[in-house]
Amino acid sequence: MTRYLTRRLAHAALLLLAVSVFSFALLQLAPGDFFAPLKLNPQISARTVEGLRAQYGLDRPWPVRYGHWLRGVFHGDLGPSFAYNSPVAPLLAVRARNTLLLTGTAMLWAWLIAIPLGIVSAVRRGKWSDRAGGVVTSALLTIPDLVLFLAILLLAVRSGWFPTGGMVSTAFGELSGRGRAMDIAYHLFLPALALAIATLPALVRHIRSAMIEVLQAPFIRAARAHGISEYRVLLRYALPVAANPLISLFGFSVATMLSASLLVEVILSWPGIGPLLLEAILAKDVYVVLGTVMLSSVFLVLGNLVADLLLFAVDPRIRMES
Amino acid sequence: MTHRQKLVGALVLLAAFQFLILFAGFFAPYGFAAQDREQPFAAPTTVHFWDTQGHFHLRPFIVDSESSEARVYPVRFFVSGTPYKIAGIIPAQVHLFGVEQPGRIFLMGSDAYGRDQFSRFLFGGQSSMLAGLIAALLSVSIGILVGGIAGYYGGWVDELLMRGGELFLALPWLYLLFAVRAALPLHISQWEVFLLLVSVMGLIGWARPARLIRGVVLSAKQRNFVVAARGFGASDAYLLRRHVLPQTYGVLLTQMTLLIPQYVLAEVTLTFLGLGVGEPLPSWGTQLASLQQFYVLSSYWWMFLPALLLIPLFLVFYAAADALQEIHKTVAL
Amino acid sequence: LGAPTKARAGQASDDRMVLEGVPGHAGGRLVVALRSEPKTLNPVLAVDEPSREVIRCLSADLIHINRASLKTEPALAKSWNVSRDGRQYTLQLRRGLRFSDGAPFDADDVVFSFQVYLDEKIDSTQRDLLVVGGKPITVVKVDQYTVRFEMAQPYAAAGRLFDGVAILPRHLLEASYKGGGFSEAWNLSMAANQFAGLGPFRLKEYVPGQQVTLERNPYYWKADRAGNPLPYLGEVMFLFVPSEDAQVIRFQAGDTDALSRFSSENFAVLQKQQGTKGYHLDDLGPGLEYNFLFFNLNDLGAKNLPEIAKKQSWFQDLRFRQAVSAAIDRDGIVRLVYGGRATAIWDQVTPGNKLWVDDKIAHPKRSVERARELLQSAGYSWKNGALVDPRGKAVEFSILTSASNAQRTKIATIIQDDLSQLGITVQVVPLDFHAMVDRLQSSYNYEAAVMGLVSGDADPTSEMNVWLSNGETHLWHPNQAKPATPWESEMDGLMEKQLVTLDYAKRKQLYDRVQEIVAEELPVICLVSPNILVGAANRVGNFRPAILVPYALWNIDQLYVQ
Amino acid sequence: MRDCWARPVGDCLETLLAVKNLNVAYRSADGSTQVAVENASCEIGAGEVLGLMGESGCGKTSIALALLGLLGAEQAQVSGSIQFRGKELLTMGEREMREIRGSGISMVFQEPGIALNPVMRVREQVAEVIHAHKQMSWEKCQEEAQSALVRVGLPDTPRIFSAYPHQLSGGQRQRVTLAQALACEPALVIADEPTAAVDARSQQELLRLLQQLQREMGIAILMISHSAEVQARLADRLMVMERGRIVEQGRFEELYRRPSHPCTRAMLRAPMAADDAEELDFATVT
Amino acid sequence: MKVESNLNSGRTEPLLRVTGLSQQFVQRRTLSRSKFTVNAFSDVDLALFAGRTLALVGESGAGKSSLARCVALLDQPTAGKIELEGRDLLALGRKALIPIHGQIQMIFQDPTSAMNPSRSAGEIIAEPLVVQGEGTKAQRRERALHLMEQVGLDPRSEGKRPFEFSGGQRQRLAIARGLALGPRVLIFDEVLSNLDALNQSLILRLLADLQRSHSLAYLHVSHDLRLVSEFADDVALMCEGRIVEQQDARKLFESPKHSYTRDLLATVQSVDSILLERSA
Ligand SMILES: Nc1ncnc2c1ncn2[C@@H]1O[C@H](COP(=O)(O)OP(=O)(O)OP(=O)(O)O)[C@@H](O)[C@H]1O
Ligand SMILES: Nc1ncnc2c1ncn2[C@@H]1O[C@H](COP(=O)(O)OP(=O)(O)OP(=O)(O)O)[C@@H](O)[C@H]1O
Ligand SMILES: [Mg+2]
Ligand SMILES: [Mg+2]
Repeated sequence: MTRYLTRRLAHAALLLLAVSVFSFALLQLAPGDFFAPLKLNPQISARTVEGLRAQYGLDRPWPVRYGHWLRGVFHGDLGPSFAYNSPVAPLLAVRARNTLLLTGTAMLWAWLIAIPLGIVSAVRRGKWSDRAGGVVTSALLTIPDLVLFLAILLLAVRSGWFPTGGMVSTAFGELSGRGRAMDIAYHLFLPALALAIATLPALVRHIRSAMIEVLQAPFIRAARAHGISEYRVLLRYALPVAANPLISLFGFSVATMLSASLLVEVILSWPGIGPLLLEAILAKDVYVVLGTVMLSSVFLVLGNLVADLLLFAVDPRIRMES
Repeated sequence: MTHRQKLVGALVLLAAFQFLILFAGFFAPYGFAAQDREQPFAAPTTVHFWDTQGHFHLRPFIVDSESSEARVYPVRFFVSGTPYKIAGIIPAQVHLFGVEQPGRIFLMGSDAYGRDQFSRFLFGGQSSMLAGLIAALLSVSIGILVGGIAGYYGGWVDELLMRGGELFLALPWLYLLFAVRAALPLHISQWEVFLLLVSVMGLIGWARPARLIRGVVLSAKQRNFVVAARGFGASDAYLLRRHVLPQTYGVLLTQMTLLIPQYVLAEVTLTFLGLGVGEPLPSWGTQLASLQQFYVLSSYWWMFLPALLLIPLFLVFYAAADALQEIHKTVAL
Repeated sequence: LGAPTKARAGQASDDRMVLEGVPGHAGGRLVVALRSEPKTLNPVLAVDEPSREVIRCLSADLIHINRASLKTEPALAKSWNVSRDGRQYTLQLRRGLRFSDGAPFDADDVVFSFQVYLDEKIDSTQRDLLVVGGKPITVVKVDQYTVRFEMAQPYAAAGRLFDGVAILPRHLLEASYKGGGFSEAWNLSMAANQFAGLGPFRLKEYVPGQQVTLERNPYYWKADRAGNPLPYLGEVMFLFVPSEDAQVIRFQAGDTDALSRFSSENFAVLQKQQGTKGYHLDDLGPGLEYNFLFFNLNDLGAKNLPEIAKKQSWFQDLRFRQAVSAAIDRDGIVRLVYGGRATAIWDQVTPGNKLWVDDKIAHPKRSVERARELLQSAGYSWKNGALVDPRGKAVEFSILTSASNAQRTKIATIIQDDLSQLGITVQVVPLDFHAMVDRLQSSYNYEAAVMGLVSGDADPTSEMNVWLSNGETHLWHPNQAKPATPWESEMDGLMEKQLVTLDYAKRKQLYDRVQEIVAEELPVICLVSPNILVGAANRVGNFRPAILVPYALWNIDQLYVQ
Repeated sequence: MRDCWARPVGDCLETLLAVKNLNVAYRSADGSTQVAVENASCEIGAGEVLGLMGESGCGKTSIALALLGLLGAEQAQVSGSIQFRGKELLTMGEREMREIRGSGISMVFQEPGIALNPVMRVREQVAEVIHAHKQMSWEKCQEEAQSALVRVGLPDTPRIFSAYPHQLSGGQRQRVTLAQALACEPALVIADEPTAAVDARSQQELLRLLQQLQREMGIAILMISHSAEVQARLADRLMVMERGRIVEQGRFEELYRRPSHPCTRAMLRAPMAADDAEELDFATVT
Repeated sequence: MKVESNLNSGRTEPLLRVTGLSQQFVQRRTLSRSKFTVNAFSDVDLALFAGRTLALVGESGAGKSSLARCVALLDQPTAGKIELEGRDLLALGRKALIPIHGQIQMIFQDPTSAMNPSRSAGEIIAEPLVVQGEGTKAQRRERALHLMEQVGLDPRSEGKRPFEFSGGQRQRLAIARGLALGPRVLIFDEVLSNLDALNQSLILRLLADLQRSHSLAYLHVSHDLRLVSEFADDVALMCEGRIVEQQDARKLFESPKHSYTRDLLATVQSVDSILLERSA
C-alpha cells in the first residue's frame, strides 16, 4: 500500500512535468500572443508592443521560456500574468478556493441526488416513473449547459427568490460571522444547483445502467430471500457491486473540481477560476492558463488516485498490483 | 413487448429520422442559406384549414398578415423550388411542400437572418448527426481499446496508459482547436472544418471512457468464466473480445448515449468560444447556440423548437441502448 | 521652500473647478458591472478597458475632453496658452489640490508623470501618443504650478493629447519607478492605502473575482454651482459580471445602476420592461465605431502566397471593389445585425462625429445591377451563375472575422449572401482574434476581412496610423516604404498636413478630402456604425451619456442617487 | 393430474405451510413461457422435515423460490395458493413478505458461490440477515454472526470471518449460506442441497446440527436433496417430483421400502440397483 | 510429513505428473492492515495415468479446488512442477500453453460462475472449439448438440442462457463443455454433487466410456465416498493442504492407513442402516 502510493506519487510528478511541457508547447501552437491585439490599435506603435513582449520574455524561443518557468515553479512562482502584471499563484489561490466551494457543493448534491434517482429508475425500470426520468434526462441532455444556466439565472431574476450572481451581497461587509456564512450559502445555492443539475443526467444514467446489471444477479435474490430490507439490499448489496464505473466517474468529479464550473461561474458571476481562465484563454495570458492547467492536473492525479484506491477497496476481486 | 422488438422499434424510428435528414432537400421547403431579410425572428407560421368564414379547406393555407393587406397562400405539395442535391449528388428541385412567392412558410419560425428554421433543422441534422456519431464512436472506440488493454494487462501497461490518459485529460486542448482552426487553409469548406474539429474533439475525448472501461475490466477479468475460458486456451485478444469487453457493454452504451448528444451539442460551447460551424452551414449546435443569447432565450420561444425535437431523438437513442443492454444482459457476479 | 506655499494654496478654494448642472444629493452608492476584472490600477500600464474604466474614476488629467461637447476643457490645468508656432504649451495648474491621500499636488507630479509615461523601458501604451513628429514631448517645470510642454512640430490637436494621461502621485510611485519595480506597482494585490490619485474617488476595497469598491475622495477639486463639493456619491462599486447577458439581467433586476456596451437585441429586451422597472434606456445614435470590409492589398512578393497573390488582381481592381460595395446590403446589416440601432456608412467618419463628418459623401443605395455592370465593364462574366474573371477563373474568396465578435461574423454572413447574388462564392472564416491579427499584421495570409475600429477620440489625429501609408494599422497594406498608389500618396499628404494645421476649418477641408478618397477608392468598404446604447436606473441623477468612452460614467463626479 | 395428496403424518402436527395447486411458468426472452411447476400441492407441519427429491431440472428450486415469493412477475408467472401460518403468501405485500423471509421461512441456496455477495465479507453478510430481523446493534449482530458461522462448522478464525466469498472454498461458502439461513431461527428452512459441497464428515455434522435445531426449536425443514442418505437421515416424509409435478408423497420409510412410482424408485434406489454398484456393501466397509 | 506414493511402481510413465506443488494465498484489504497468509496446499505430489481415474478426497477447505486449478494451469502455484509427458508446463509461455490447454480441461466446482451469463448454452459448449479453432461453425454446433444429449440435456434448449437452467442442468452444461475438446486429462471438481442419482450414473457411465475409448486421465475431486468407490482407480486423501494418503482405491477402502481416512470412511452409511439407527 505504501509502496503503491509512493510509486503513484512518483508517477504523478513525472506526469505533471509532462503536462507542463506539452501544455507549454500547445500554448505556442496557436498563432499570436497576448500582446498581438495591441498591434491593431492605431494609437500603439509596434515598437511599444515589441517592448512589452520583450519585457515578458516573449521574444525568446519557447524552450528557454519553459526552462525559466520551470525554475520558477520550484521556487513556488508560477510565472507572471501579462494582464494582471502580477504573479499567477496568488491570483489563482483565492479564486481556486471559491471554485472548490462551488464545485464541492455541487458535486456533493449531484451525487446525493443522482444515487437515489438512478437506483429508483433502475428498480422501477420500464415503469412510468423511469420513463419520466428518461424524458427529463434526455431533455437535460438536449439543453446546452450554457442555456440551462442562463435559464436558471432568468428564473432567479423573475422570481426574485435568489440572488442574481456573485458570491456575497453588497452589504457583506456589515454582516456578522454567521450572517456572512448565511449570505455565502444563499449565493451558493443557485450556481451549485445549476451545476448539479448539469452533471446529473450522466450520473443518473450510469447509476441506472450499472444497477440494472447488478439487480439481476442471483445474490440479490438471495439477499431478498433472507428478508433484508429493500433499501439495504439496494444500498449495501447492489450499490457496492455496481459502484465500479461510478467510482471512476467519482474520480472524474474530483479531477474536474477546478474546471467543471467554468460556464456557471461566467454566467452567474461566481468569483471562481472560471472567468479568470476564460479570459486568460481568449487573451492568451499563457501563464495563467498554464497555472490553472497545472493545478487541475494535481486534482486530476488526486481524483484518479482516490478512484483507484476506492476501486481496490470496494471490489476485493481487483488485485492491487504493486 | 420484448427487448428485441423495442430495439427494432427504436432502430426503425432512427432510420426514419435519418431518412428525413438524408432527403432534407426534399422535405425542407427552402434551402438552408436562403435569407428573408424582411422577416428575422418570424414566429412559426400557422397552417390553417378553416378560413375566416369557418369554411373547411382540404388544402391547408397560410395567411401573410405582415404585408399591408392580408394575403392568403395555399400550401402546395411537390412544388419546385430551390435546387438541391439528393444525398449530395443527384440534383433536384422538387420540394414536398411550399407556398407561392412572396409568401413564406416557416413551420418552426425563422432565425436572425430570416432563414427557415425547419429547413435548417433538417439540413443541420446531416452535419450534426454525422459529427455526433463520428466523434462519439472515435472516443468510445479508442476508449475501449486503451481501457480494455490497460485493465486487462494491468501492471505497467495499465500505469502507462492511464498516466497517458491523464496527460490527455490535463492538456489545454482548446488551444489545439484554436491552432487547428487557425492553421487550416482558408479555402477548406466549412463542412470540412467542422468535421475536422469534431474529429479532433472525438480523438481527444477517449480518456474518460477509457478510464471507465478500464475500471470495469479490472474487475471483469477476474470473473470465473474468464478464467474458465482461459482454460480452453483462449488468447488474450479473444478473452478481451468475447468475455471481458462485453461486460463493459452497460457502461459503453451509457457512454455512447451520453456522448452523442454531448458531441452534437459540443458546437454550442465551440460557438461560445468562437469556434463553431461557419455560417451559413446549418447544424443543430448552432441552432441551439442562438439560445445562449439572452434576448433569444427570453423573447423567441420558437427558437426552443429544435431542442424540443432533439429530446425524442435522444430518447430513441436511449431506448435503443437500453434494449441493447437488456438483450446483452450480463449478470454481475 | 515649497511646503509653506503649498499649505497656503490649500486654502485657496477659488482654484476649485465649478461645474454647471443640477445639484444632487450627497451620499449613496452607485453599482456598475464590469465585463471583467480590472487588471491593474496603474494608469501607465493599463491596456484593457475595465482597468481604464476604474482608473478614470481614480485619476484626473491636465486637459480633458468634455464628452458632451467633444471639446477640450480645463481640468488640473486651469488654463493654458499655445505659442505662436504651435509647438509650446504652457499650462497653469490649479493650486492647492491634494491627492486622495491628502498629499499636495504640484508641477513635480506632472513632470514625474510624463517622465514615466515617456520612459522607453516602461513601454507605456500612452507613450506613442506623446511622441509628436517622431520625438517625445518634453516637459519643463516653469514654477511650482506651471509646466511647459514642447513638441518637435506643431500639433493640431495638442490639447486633446492630455486627455486620459492620468497624473501620478510622485510621493507614492517614485520609489518603485527608481527601484525598477514599476511594472508591478499598483497592481491589485496592493493595499488600498498604497494608492492615491486626483480623481473623484479612491480605492476602498478590492475582492478578487468579485468587486472593486471606491469611496468618495474628500480632496476632490470640483464643486457644483451651489458650492457643494463633488462628487456626490459616497461609493462606487464595480461588480465583475463576466457575461453580457448576465449584466443585462442584473441590470434589469435592479442590481446595477448603469449599463453600457450591450447589444441592440438586449436593448430591445430591456426596452419591453422599461416602463415597469425602475430604469430607462438611451439610444445615443451612431458612435465613433466603424465597421468595414477590406481586401488584402499587400505586396505579397516575399510572402510566397501564390493563391492569394493571384486573387489580388481582383482586389486591386477598383471596379471590383466598387461592385462589392454596391452589392452589399448595408440596410440589411443595420436591420439584421443591429435591429435598426446602427447607421449605414460609406466612409470612416460616422454621423456621430458631428465635428468631422463630411456631408458631401454620396450614400448610394444598394444595387446589384450596378455591381453587375461594374464587373462586366471590368471584363468579368458569368458561367452557370458563377462569376468568372477575364482569365476564366471563378471568383471566390474568404472573409476573416474575429470569432469572438458575433456581430462582425453576422455582417460577414450577410455579405456572403449578398455576394452570392453576384455569383461570388465567399467563405466566412471566423478565427480566434489572435490568429486573425497574426494573419492581418504578420503573415498577410488572408484575402479579405471584416473589422471595426473605434477611435478613442473624435479627432482625426488619433487615426494617423490608419491612413498614412507607412502606418502600422494601414490595414490593407501596412508599413509601406513609399505609397503604393497615387491616392495613398495624396492621403499621406492630406493627413500630414491636417496634423500641423491649427485652424479647424482648414483641417476639416483636408480631412473631408481623405474621406472622399476612402469613399471613392474603397481601400476599406465602410459598412455600419452601431449606435451607442446605454441604460441607467431612474434613481441615478445627472445621467448624461455620451458617444465617447466611457459612455455612461464620464461625469461620475456629478452623478448622484436619489 | 394424478392426485398423490396425502395428509401429513401425525395429524397432531399443526400445519405450518400449505401449498395448493402451485404453478410456476418461466417467461423467456422470446416471449414464450416454460412450465416448471404444475399443480403442486403439499403441506408441511411445524417441526416436520419434508424431503423433496426429483430428477435434475424437475422444478424443486422453482417451488422453493415460489414459496418465498422470489420469482418476480417479469421473470415468471406464479399461481395457486401458498399459506404460511394461515396467511396467503402469493398476494401478500412486499413489506409483510420481507418479515416472513429469513425469520419465518429461510432458504439455503443451491449454489452458494452465486448466492453470496462477492464484495461483502462473509461475517457481514450473516450479520446483515440478523440485523434485518433482530433489534440489535451492528456490533452485536457481527458477534452473533460469528457464532452462527462457528456453529455451522467454520473454523473460528478472523481470517474466515473477514474473508470475501471468493476467498473461501466451496464447502466453506456453503456453510456461510447455511449460517445465514439458520441465523434467525426461522420456522421453516428450505434447504436446497445444503450439504452438496461438503465432505462426508462435515455433512454428517451439519445434518446433526439441523436435526438438533429441528428437535430443540421445532424448526420445520423442506429438504431438497438428491442423496437418499441425507433424506434418510432427516426426512419424516418424502415428496418426489417429476417434470414439474409431484408424483408421490408419503412417509420416507414407506416410500423407500415400497416405492410405487418408478421415479421414486429411481431416485432412492438407483445407485444400489445399478448393476456393478451392488457388490459394494458399505456396511462391511465400515 | 510426506506420504510415499506406491502408485507408480511397476507402471508406465504418468501422463501428468505434479511434484512439490504448493500454493499460498495472501488475503488482505486495500485500506486495512490485517493480512492473512493461507497455505492452500503444500508440497503435493500427484501422478495421473492415461486410462485411470485419481480421486481426490478430503475435508472441506483442504485445498482440493486450489490444487485442481493449479493442475489445470488456471492459477500460478507458488512452488513446484507440473509435467505433461515430461514437459515442464510452468516454464512455458502464454502462447505455447494454448494447445496444452486443449489437452487439460477442468470442470469447476462452481459451474455457474464459470459460464458467461450472456451466452447461450450452445455457444458455451462450443466455445472451447472456437478457441482452439476446431471445425466449422456447423460442425461445432453439431458437436455441441451431441454433447448436450450425452449429458442428458435437451438439445432444444441450446438457445437458453445459463441462468435459465436448473442447478443440475448447469452442472451438466459445464461437463459437456469440459468434454468438448476431447482433452487427455480431465479434472473434475465436485461435478456430481448437484445431480440426482440417475444423472450421476449417466454422467459416470459417459465418463467411463470416454476414458476407456480414449484412455483419458481423470483427476476427480469428490467428497462422496460411495461414488468414489464406484469410479476411482486410485484415491488421494487431502487434509489441511497436504496429501496424507494415496492408494489404490480398493486397497484404501479395505485398509485405510491414515486415521483421517478411517474417520471419513466411518461416516459412510447405507440408507438402511440410517433408517435402522433412526428407528432405534
Ligand atoms: N429463469 C428460468 N427461465 C427459464 N427456465 C427456467 C429458469 N429457471 C429454471 N428453469 C427451468 O425450469 C425447470 C425447473 O428448474 P429448477 O431450477 O426448479 O430445477 P431443480 O429441480 O431445482 O433442478 P436441479 O436439481 O437440477 O437444481 C428446469 O427445466 C429449468 O430449465
Ligand atoms: N483466493 C483465496 N484467497 C485466500 N484464501 C483462499 C483463496 N481461495 C481459497 N482459499 C482458502 O484456501 C483453502 C483451500 O481452498 P480450496 O477451495 O482449495 O478448498 P477445497 O479443498 O476445494 O474445499 P471444498 O471441498 O470445500 O471445496 C481454504 O481454506 C480457502 O479458504
Ligand atoms: Mg435446483
Ligand atoms: Mg473445492
